[in-house]
Amino acid sequence: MSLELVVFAIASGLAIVSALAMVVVKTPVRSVISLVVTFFALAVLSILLAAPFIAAIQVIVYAGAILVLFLFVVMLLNLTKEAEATDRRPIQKLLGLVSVVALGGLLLGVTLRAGAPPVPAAGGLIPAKDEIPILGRLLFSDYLLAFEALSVLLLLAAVGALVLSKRRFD
Amino acid sequence: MSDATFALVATGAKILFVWVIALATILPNLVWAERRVAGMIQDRPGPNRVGPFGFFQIIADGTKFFMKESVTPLYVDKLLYNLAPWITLMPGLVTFAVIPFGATLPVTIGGVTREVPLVIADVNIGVLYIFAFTGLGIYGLVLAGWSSNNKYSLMGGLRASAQIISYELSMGFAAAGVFLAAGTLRLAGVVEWQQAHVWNVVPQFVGFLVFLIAAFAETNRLPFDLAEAEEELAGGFHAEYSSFKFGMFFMGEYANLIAASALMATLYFGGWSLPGVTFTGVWGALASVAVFFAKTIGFIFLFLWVRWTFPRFRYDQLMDLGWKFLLPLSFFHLIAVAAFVAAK
Amino acid sequence: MEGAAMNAVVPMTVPLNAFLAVGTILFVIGLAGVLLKRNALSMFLSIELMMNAVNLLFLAYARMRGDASGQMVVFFVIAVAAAEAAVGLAIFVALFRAKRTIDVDQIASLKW
Amino acid sequence: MNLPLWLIPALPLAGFLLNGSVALFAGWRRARKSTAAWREAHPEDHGHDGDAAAGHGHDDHGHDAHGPSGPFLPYGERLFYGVVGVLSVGLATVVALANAVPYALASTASEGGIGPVVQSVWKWMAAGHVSVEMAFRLDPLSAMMVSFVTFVGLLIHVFSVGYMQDEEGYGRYFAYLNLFMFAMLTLILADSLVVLFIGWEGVGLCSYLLIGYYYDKDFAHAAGKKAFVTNRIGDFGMVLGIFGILALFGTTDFSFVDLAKAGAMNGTASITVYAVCLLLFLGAVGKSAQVPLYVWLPDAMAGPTPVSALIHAATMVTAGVYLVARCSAVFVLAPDALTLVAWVGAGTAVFAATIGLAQNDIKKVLAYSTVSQLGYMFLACGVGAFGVGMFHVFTHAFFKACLFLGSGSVIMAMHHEQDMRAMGGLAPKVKRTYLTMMVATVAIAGIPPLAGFFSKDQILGAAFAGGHLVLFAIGLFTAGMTAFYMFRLARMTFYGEFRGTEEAEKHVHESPATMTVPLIVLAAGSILVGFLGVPEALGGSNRFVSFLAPSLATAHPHHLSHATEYVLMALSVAVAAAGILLAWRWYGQKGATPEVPSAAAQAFYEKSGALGRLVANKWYVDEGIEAAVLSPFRKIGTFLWRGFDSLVIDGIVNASAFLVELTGDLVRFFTTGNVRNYALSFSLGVLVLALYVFLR
Repeated sequence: MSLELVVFAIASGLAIVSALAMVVVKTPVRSVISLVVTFFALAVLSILLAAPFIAAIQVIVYAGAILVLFLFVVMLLNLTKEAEATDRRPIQKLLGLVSVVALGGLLLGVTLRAGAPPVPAAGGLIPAKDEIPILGRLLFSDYLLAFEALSVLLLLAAVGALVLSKRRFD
Repeated sequence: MSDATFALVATGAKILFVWVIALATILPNLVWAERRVAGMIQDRPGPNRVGPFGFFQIIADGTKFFMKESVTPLYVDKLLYNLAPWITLMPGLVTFAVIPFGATLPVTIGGVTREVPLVIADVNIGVLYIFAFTGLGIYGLVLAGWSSNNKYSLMGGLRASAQIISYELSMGFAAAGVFLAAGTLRLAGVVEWQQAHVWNVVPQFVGFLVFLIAAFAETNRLPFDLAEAEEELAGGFHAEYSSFKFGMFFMGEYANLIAASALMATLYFGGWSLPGVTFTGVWGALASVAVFFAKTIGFIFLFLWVRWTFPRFRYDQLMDLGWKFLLPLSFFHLIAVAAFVAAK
Repeated sequence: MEGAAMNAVVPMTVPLNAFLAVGTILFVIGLAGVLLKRNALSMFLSIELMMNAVNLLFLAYARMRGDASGQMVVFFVIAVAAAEAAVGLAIFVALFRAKRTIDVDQIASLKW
Repeated sequence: MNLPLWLIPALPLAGFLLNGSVALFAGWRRARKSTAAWREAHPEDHGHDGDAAAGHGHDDHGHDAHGPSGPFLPYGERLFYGVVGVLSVGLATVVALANAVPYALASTASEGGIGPVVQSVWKWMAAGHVSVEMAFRLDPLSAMMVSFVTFVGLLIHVFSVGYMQDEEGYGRYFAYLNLFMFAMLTLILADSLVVLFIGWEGVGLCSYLLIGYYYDKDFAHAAGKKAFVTNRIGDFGMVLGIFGILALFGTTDFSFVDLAKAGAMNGTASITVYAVCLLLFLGAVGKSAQVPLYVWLPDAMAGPTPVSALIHAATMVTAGVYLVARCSAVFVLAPDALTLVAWVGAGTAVFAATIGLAQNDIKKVLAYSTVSQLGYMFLACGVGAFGVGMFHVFTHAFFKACLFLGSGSVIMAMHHEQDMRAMGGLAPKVKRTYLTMMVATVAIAGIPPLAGFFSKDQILGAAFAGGHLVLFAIGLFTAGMTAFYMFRLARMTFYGEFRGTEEAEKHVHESPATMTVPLIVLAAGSILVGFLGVPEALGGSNRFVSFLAPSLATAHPHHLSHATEYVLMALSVAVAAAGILLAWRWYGQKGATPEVPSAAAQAFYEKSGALGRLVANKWYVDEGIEAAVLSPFRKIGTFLWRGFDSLVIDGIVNASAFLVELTGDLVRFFTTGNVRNYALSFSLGVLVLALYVFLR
């Protein structure tokens, strides 16, 4: 049993357990923290998949920024616990569970039956010793247009968030 | 001894050295040093009763942290309340994994000589790794503030995290200049580049200033310690902590301080290198380690010095400084560096 | 950390299908969260989880094909998620101001 | 010296930015100051009633200082704009010549020329398999274009320093002119159609801005808009043509020329080649003012005269010819499209020449002459003699720029009088202008050995040799008309008696040296540049055309025996001489009045009947467009609004709204307003789709 397998087992177990916790717990803050743990475990999995850069970005952006934002909002809105009132929509719950189980089973079956993975293409780009230059070149050549579009999107999101959170509209 | 076994042993030895020996030596001594420096600056003796130069004050303080009653308030969120100090401690500690603390050390075992780079993990995402963990460190403060179920604590936690998020941007942009110049995200690569060319502080002095100021804010040190401003917040995010858990916040702060100092020494002052000196052989490697720690301790002293000389900022001033001055400044600095690199 | 980074260039000992399975499971958990939680914020968190599950699949497929484009897509997903989170949370804050709740069962004005 | 090509367009761009920002800032300060002065002069507006008289005195004083009589701007500011404008273009000229001259020498020295120099500055964009480099290209064609564009452009900048000195928008003018140079040089030096299109649109924009330079005058901005809109029609074709090239060859950089020569196209649908050629030609027609899109060019004379010389005679309007020559390898794949080019060119040549016969505005004559000469160039391209067409572009730039600048000098001498009927007998008063303009007039008329003779004669020769006898006849006829209207212009302006008011006669004056020196240089050019392309029949080797040959598809399509060529030359000179003689006899005689400048012409006009009236009224083209295009469109628009839109469209809309309402009533039971329900249906839908996909 290789070290890699051990790391994989621990990280994926942690990811699944904390993801479940995220759904199950009733306190929003704990939900957020569980998700942070999930993301951290996912970052470890990403490193196993030869994507340390993506792993770092994922932790910085998701765990370090987005989820902190969530936490802020939770605190700002003072959401302590979900209302304990009984769920008045049992059918919704039932159908939802059915849908989850069916879709989950289907997807799982499909991915697991995908067969042996194809051998990585000879001279393929990754895995590489240092993949950051490769990603950089891709970003500014093949994905340049997407990159520009993305920058506009981020600007719009910033403006949108500002406008939405304004108290009064003059 | 096979290569794999050797690598494992070497890594273990490096981990042992960095975390157990180096940190365990510096960290408690800092407590003492801070008091002594404070006394020096304010023209008073500082601790001088317990042992020579009050040196055993460390033991007295440590004992106090452990022996006091650990009070857990009634309405706190117990899980998160207990988790928060650990999270705070983490980023300061893990940062050292990627900081190179010396030149390569030749080790001869059984007639085979192997070069051991004196860095625990020479990863290609070095700086991103550090920023990732710094980002995670925010959770400690926010959670401590929130789980304490106390409005002052919450305010302190929010202040701390907002402050860290704000200054992380400037810090990142300033650091990006360094990596742009070196052409790699590996910290060891940055040190090698500085050894081959020039210390980054010379061409990127503006970047260094931004980084320095941001480092003060990131470590929640005066003049930016708004999160624990006693006069306003009755202690800030750790108001409800006592005894050992409070001690962990304390240690976390010091660990962060040491990490920031080491990082600045590495990014801007050539790390373990000295201009015009090549460190070879076992003694060379040890000398380079000494150089690195000397630089780090120099920065630590700067932190202490500033703490006892500057008054605290107001919160709006802090935010203005971060967003309206440092961030644009770091932008322009980065653009200038990029233009320079592109022109070369 | 070092072991993992070095492993990047050596062949995998973990079957890639295992990564696909983990990704799919996380996706399904996220889906369950969206369908079953009543707190809008929690639903949003679940959506983030779903996205990250898909990211994992992308990375796994990128590894299989030896093509860095998969990582590039993840990069874009992360950036778009940042934009989406900012706007989404702003919407929740605005919603909360108006309705004093973000329980989606009580916010149902989009009906006849 | 090794100067990069990108400097050539970059220098004028820098000049534009500098001049533009300084002019903006200075204008803003002036406006603020005058507002402050006005406030001070009108204290009553602030509620003070007392000091009104003193205030008005102050105001009047201000008027005297900035009266329309003297230069509007302080000397220092004008000097700055002028120096920046001229210097940036001057440096660009130096760089251009430093690149083009060694290249031309090396190319002519080696057998078959040397390959193009392509310098990529940066990768502009990449989307899928299409990538566009910001690259510049130096090959015979662009070397030729860049050298005369920068040179003539420089002269016109110098000329403008004097001509525009009384204008308020001096800085704006030079900024626009520099921007134009930037765009034009980008157009010429571009290595791909997409980069060329930057320049293409850029020159269009500058043309619009400069035509509308006197933006407070209605006719000026109307003319600008007309030019812009007309050009858009052409540009529409141009864009589609670029896409077509992309579809045909998979690339937009000019390597497609070699692909076309090798016949390497994606697929072999010849109909696509035709479509691409016609679309590109549509772009060329718009930019180069050919029938039917020529209407904007005469109106473009609303701009300052140096602008007319630079943009609407020497450089921009030849961009269409340049485009056709550039894509010549594609055009020869579609012979019928090429024939269309020839016919459009010939038609434009004769059509515009006839209109030019009857114009009285000195600039309008030159404008129609330009349209007509552009027609010649397209005629040359259309019969396959691309090199000859470009040769005419080259020579035309010199003598037409000289003519326009000369007319500018005359207009300035006449204090902004442009009607030739009010001129006459100016020769002794504006001697240098007169002499230089006469040189250019003789050159355009096609009298040997001046420049116009060589190029025009080779066009006619190419048409004849290609077996296009009708086209040849049209060209010959047009040559006669050209000689006639140009000498009509010269006679009406410089000979005979002065027909304006006595007051005006007293003020006629020669222009300053900044204006006459460019004129002299251009006149010298009109004499000399023709010798670059002396045909073989006259003992030359036609170096010009053989230099261009590597860039073009077929430079020497046909060969004539020397005897035939001599006959053709004699014929064209004779026709031109006849035109000159007629003009000499009819115009500039004693007894001419402003109403009837020539009794003989008047008599001829009265005899000619309907045809004469048509010509005199520019064939009623503008009115025709109004009646045939605009008015029907307005009627159709009204009908669509009243009849179609309110009844049919609104009916459909109302009906669909009703339908939606009905459906809504039915399905609103599913619309619970609960987000979770929506999410559920969404996921159930995904489930069904997934089942369909995977279990199919």
